[in-house]
Amino acid sequence: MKKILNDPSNLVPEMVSGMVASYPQYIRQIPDTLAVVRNDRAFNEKHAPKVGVVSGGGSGHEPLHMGFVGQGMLTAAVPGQVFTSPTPDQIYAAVKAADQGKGVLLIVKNYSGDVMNFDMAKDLASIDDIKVESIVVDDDVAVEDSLYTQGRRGVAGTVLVEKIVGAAAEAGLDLAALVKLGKAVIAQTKTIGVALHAATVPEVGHPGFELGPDEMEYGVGIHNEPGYKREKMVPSAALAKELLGKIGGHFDGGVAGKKFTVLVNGFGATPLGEQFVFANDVLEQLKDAKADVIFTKVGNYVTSLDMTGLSLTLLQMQDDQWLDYLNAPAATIGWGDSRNER
Amino acid sequence: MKKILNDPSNLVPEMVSGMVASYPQYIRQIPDTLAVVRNDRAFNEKHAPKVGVVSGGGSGHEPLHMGFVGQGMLTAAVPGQVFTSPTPDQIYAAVKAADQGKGVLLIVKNYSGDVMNFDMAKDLASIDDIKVESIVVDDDVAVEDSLYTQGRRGVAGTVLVEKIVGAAAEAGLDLAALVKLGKAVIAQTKTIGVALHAATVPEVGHPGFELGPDEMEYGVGIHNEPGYKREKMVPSAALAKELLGKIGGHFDGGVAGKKFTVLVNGFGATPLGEQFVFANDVLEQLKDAKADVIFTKVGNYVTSLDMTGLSLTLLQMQDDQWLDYLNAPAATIGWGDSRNER
Amino acid sequence: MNVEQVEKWMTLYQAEVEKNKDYLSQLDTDIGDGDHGNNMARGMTAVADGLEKDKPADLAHAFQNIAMSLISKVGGAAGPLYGTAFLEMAKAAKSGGTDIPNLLQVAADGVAKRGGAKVGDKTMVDVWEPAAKDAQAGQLNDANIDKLVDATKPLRALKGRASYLGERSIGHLDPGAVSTGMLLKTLLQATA
Amino acid sequence: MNVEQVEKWMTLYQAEVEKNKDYLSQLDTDIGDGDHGNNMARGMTAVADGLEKDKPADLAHAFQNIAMSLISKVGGAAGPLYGTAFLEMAKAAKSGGTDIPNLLQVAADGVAKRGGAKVGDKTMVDVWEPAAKDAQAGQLNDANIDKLVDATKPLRALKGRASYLGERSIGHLDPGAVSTGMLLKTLLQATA
Ligand SMILES: Nc1ncnc2c1ncn2[C@@H]1O[C@H](COP(=O)(O)OP(=O)(O)O)[C@@H](O)[C@H]1O
Ligand SMILES: Nc1ncnc2c1ncn2[C@@H]1O[C@H](COP(=O)(O)OP(=O)(O)O)[C@@H](O)[C@H]1O
Ligand SMILES: [Mg+2]
Ligand SMILES: [Mg+2]
Ligand SMILES: [Mg+2]
Ligand SMILES: [Mg+2]
Repeated sequence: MKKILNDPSNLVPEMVSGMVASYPQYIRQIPDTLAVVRNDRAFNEKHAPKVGVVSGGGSGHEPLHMGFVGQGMLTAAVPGQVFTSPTPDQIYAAVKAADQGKGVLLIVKNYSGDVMNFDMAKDLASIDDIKVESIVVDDDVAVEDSLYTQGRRGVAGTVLVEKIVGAAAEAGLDLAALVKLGKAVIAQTKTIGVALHAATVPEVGHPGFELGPDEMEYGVGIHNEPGYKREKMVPSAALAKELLGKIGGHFDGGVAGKKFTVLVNGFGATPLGEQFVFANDVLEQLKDAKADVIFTKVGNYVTSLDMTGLSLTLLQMQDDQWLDYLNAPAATIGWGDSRNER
Repeated sequence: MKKILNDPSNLVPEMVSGMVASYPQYIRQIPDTLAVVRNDRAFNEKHAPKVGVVSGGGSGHEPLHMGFVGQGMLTAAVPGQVFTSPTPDQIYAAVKAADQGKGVLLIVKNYSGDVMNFDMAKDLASIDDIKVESIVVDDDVAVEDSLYTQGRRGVAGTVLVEKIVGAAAEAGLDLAALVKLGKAVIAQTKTIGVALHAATVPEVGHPGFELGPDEMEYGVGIHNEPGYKREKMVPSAALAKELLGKIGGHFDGGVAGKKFTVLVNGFGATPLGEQFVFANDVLEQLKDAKADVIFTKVGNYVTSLDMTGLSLTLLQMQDDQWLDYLNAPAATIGWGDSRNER
Repeated sequence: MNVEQVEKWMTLYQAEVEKNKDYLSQLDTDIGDGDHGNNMARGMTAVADGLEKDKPADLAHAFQNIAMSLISKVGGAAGPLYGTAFLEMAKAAKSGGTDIPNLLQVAADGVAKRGGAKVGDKTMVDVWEPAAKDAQAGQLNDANIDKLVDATKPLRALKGRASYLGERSIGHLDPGAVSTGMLLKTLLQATA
Repeated sequence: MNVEQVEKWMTLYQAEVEKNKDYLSQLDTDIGDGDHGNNMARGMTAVADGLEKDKPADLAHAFQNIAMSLISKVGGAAGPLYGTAFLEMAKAAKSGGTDIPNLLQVAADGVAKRGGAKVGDKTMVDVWEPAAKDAQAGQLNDANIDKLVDATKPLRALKGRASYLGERSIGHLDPGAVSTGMLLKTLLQATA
């Protein structure tokens, strides 16, 4: 394992400290925690109270979630250890820091650990009379869904949910409206990922699984969870076809004539150039399928340490307002420039 | 070699096509070339003519340069083949597309090939009476400089030059003033890089050099150029000390009491979390050295395909105006949010 | 149960977890994300520190102290689950229910409720629930515990991270069931 | 020289470059960025296409045609350098200087000017300049060309990408010198 680190078990605190030291215009650390909260003037000086939006989860997915804290997106974020859900006390501290008297919305990725820890934090906050609601992102269609199972994982689509809900909170929507919006967006968000090389958790020291020199894992999770099949590498266009086929099947009646946001998300060690080659194939094929792509993002948003690979997310844009929320300004480390009007 | 590509020799055209298809709000392709030019309304409708700022170079360093085209930064960018300078005809086309009647500034990285190809493009443009000037970025202090040699390479510091000069052009500075500003900024920009794993050029198919499982190459270039020494891996804090020592020596009288911009730049396969751990060490050590860091960027800006490693850039901020230029808005794919006021 | 027994229990369990850290993480690598051993080891170090720093006056406070360490240091799924188990035992102890069968039953119910899992879902609930019943029947012993743990192997996971594997989760022990088995065996040792 | 000879020259050189593509890139891997073989092969394919598509009427246009292909397809350092060489030969041919010694001299001067390199800087100039002199002295032959190419080996590079290596560039052939040697040898074959 070759990594630029000091003590691997100290990765998270040092990373958080590096983030707040590098970008104090966006975030600061909540005392006695690893969590971060907005540090801009509008927030610090309580210009106009809004619903707080808080997310979090295991570390190793940077810029998610801390890189999306800032005016127009998340109010606070809570990192756990690498690939390990944060604990309720940390989440609770973030909820308290994010609350402006209008309640707090938790954006949780659908993993047992995350769901339980966020639930316990909600219990803690209820004692302080902070209104807390949560929505659970489960966009990974590589996984079978059923009433009797855990359901689908939350993966790269989370960043789109955070952007839309964050912008809506900034626009002044109340807690109930945000819950409704978040659930509607999640229902239209479908992701699937592929790995060329698994991630190495620093404290483990070797990749989570081994792939042959010409193999690819289809449907991989963002914590090295195995996917639905392992096959020989195919060219980018064939990969785009496979993933679009899998995802498209989850939109009733297919993709034709519908409006979409497309997210091509690098897993951490995939060059941006390759991501654009893949995006090119995806956008061409969607055009051929008569789908209407109205917003696109390509880059590393929800990573998996040093995993090589990428995921494709389609979000069916059921409401014109959603595009406005995607295009609204967001002063964060990771979302990028927001003047995305076409 | 595992890469998400179709035909490796087609990487650049497909990547360019993916970029313009994904982000038409920022860029469009110049017909019959691989070059891209601004596509925003202010530019297309010729709201207020400014000096055009054009850069380019071999591909494989994305988001550099095409990811920095947009209002407030570059006017056009010209990609060559992977790690190969673009040709004069392509650069000339970009100059013509970028010219708004106020002349064009070329930002060139200091490689023989780039310098010669941009020079030939300048000759071509002179026939059309377009005023063209160029500045050459040579920030890589891993390389010895001397009057009799090629001098230093242009590496990650290029993005800071492009941001400052691009913002100044947007602010209305004329060509002569931009040349002066660019040269002043370049003189204060010092970078040094380290690799944990070399990059694999798709058409070559194997890494440019091999490092042992615990080795690091100090002073590596962004095209697999070997550096000044190869040694055992050290912790992040020791690495920060080594690089700061090397770079700091290039500022007369050291870093104490001076204002700096710090850029920690990932080479393509280095997780953002590790970059922040390293940034944390750098910022702590600079604080201990009584240097005053007034602007920081951490992320993948000038990559080297799938190289693992990072570079550190220090830019001594000799003029308060430079910070305003860094903080000015830039509507691009790669620079990120610009509301960086502290 | 009394405070001394609880302390002995935790000392034995911490040693057991430390010894089996890599084994637990390996089980979790096969059908999860490979961190269960590290999570539990980190948690038990915190438990030992917590009991050291803040000597518990009574059984309820001992359990509460342990619960807080687990909840705030383990993270992942195991943190809230084990944390809830000890929190429920703290509540029961407070209201006087300090006998082991009763404690195990409230703990098992708490775990099942927190995780929403039923027996047969291939989680630690597969050990907690029947073990509590065994205890009530005076049948809680190492052999029975091993049986419960081993019984998770042929199951298909329906809850937790392993459920994402579907069919592929079959044929592996559930890591949380294994660490629960260890917890119960060290309980027997500490109270023997 | 005449148009037929130029076409034959380019055909021979393309074959030679194609045959030695990996060798040239390997030389460039040692002290550069490993693309010289690919650059030259891409360029010579374009040269062949260009001569095919637009049959040159005279020597000046043949050289111009070749120069444009090289300039617009090779990129890197080699593109402008070889492109300039042929552009200068085109200019000379236009004003009637079609003898080989004269053509090589203007080409060599053009390369040196474009790159700002002098003999001894460990670049292709180390072959171009003395080879032009050899031609004027009627001494241009394979043995002398090889000598010039080999002489780049012990030098320390002062221009081009290899210069970033400093001392470490010593002991390697310069890739551009090697490809220039091939260009000159195939010229001899084509005009023999
Ligand atoms: N919903 C659930 N109900 C009960 N137990 C669960 C549930 N989800 C997970 N578990 C238990 O937690 C164990 C995994 O714990 P751990 O690896 O520490 O957490 P994580 O899965 O978050 O990495 C599983 O082996 C299983 O026994
Ligand atoms: N400034 C220069 N003057 C003359 N020749 C040069 C100069 N720079 C590079 N060269 C030649 O170009 C060759 C490298 O060409 P190539 O690998 O195609 O370009 P690049 O270095 O841009 O990758 C070198 O071996 C050298 O002979
Ligand atoms: Mg985990
Ligand atoms: Mg090159
Ligand atoms: Mg786990
Ligand atoms: Mg080269």
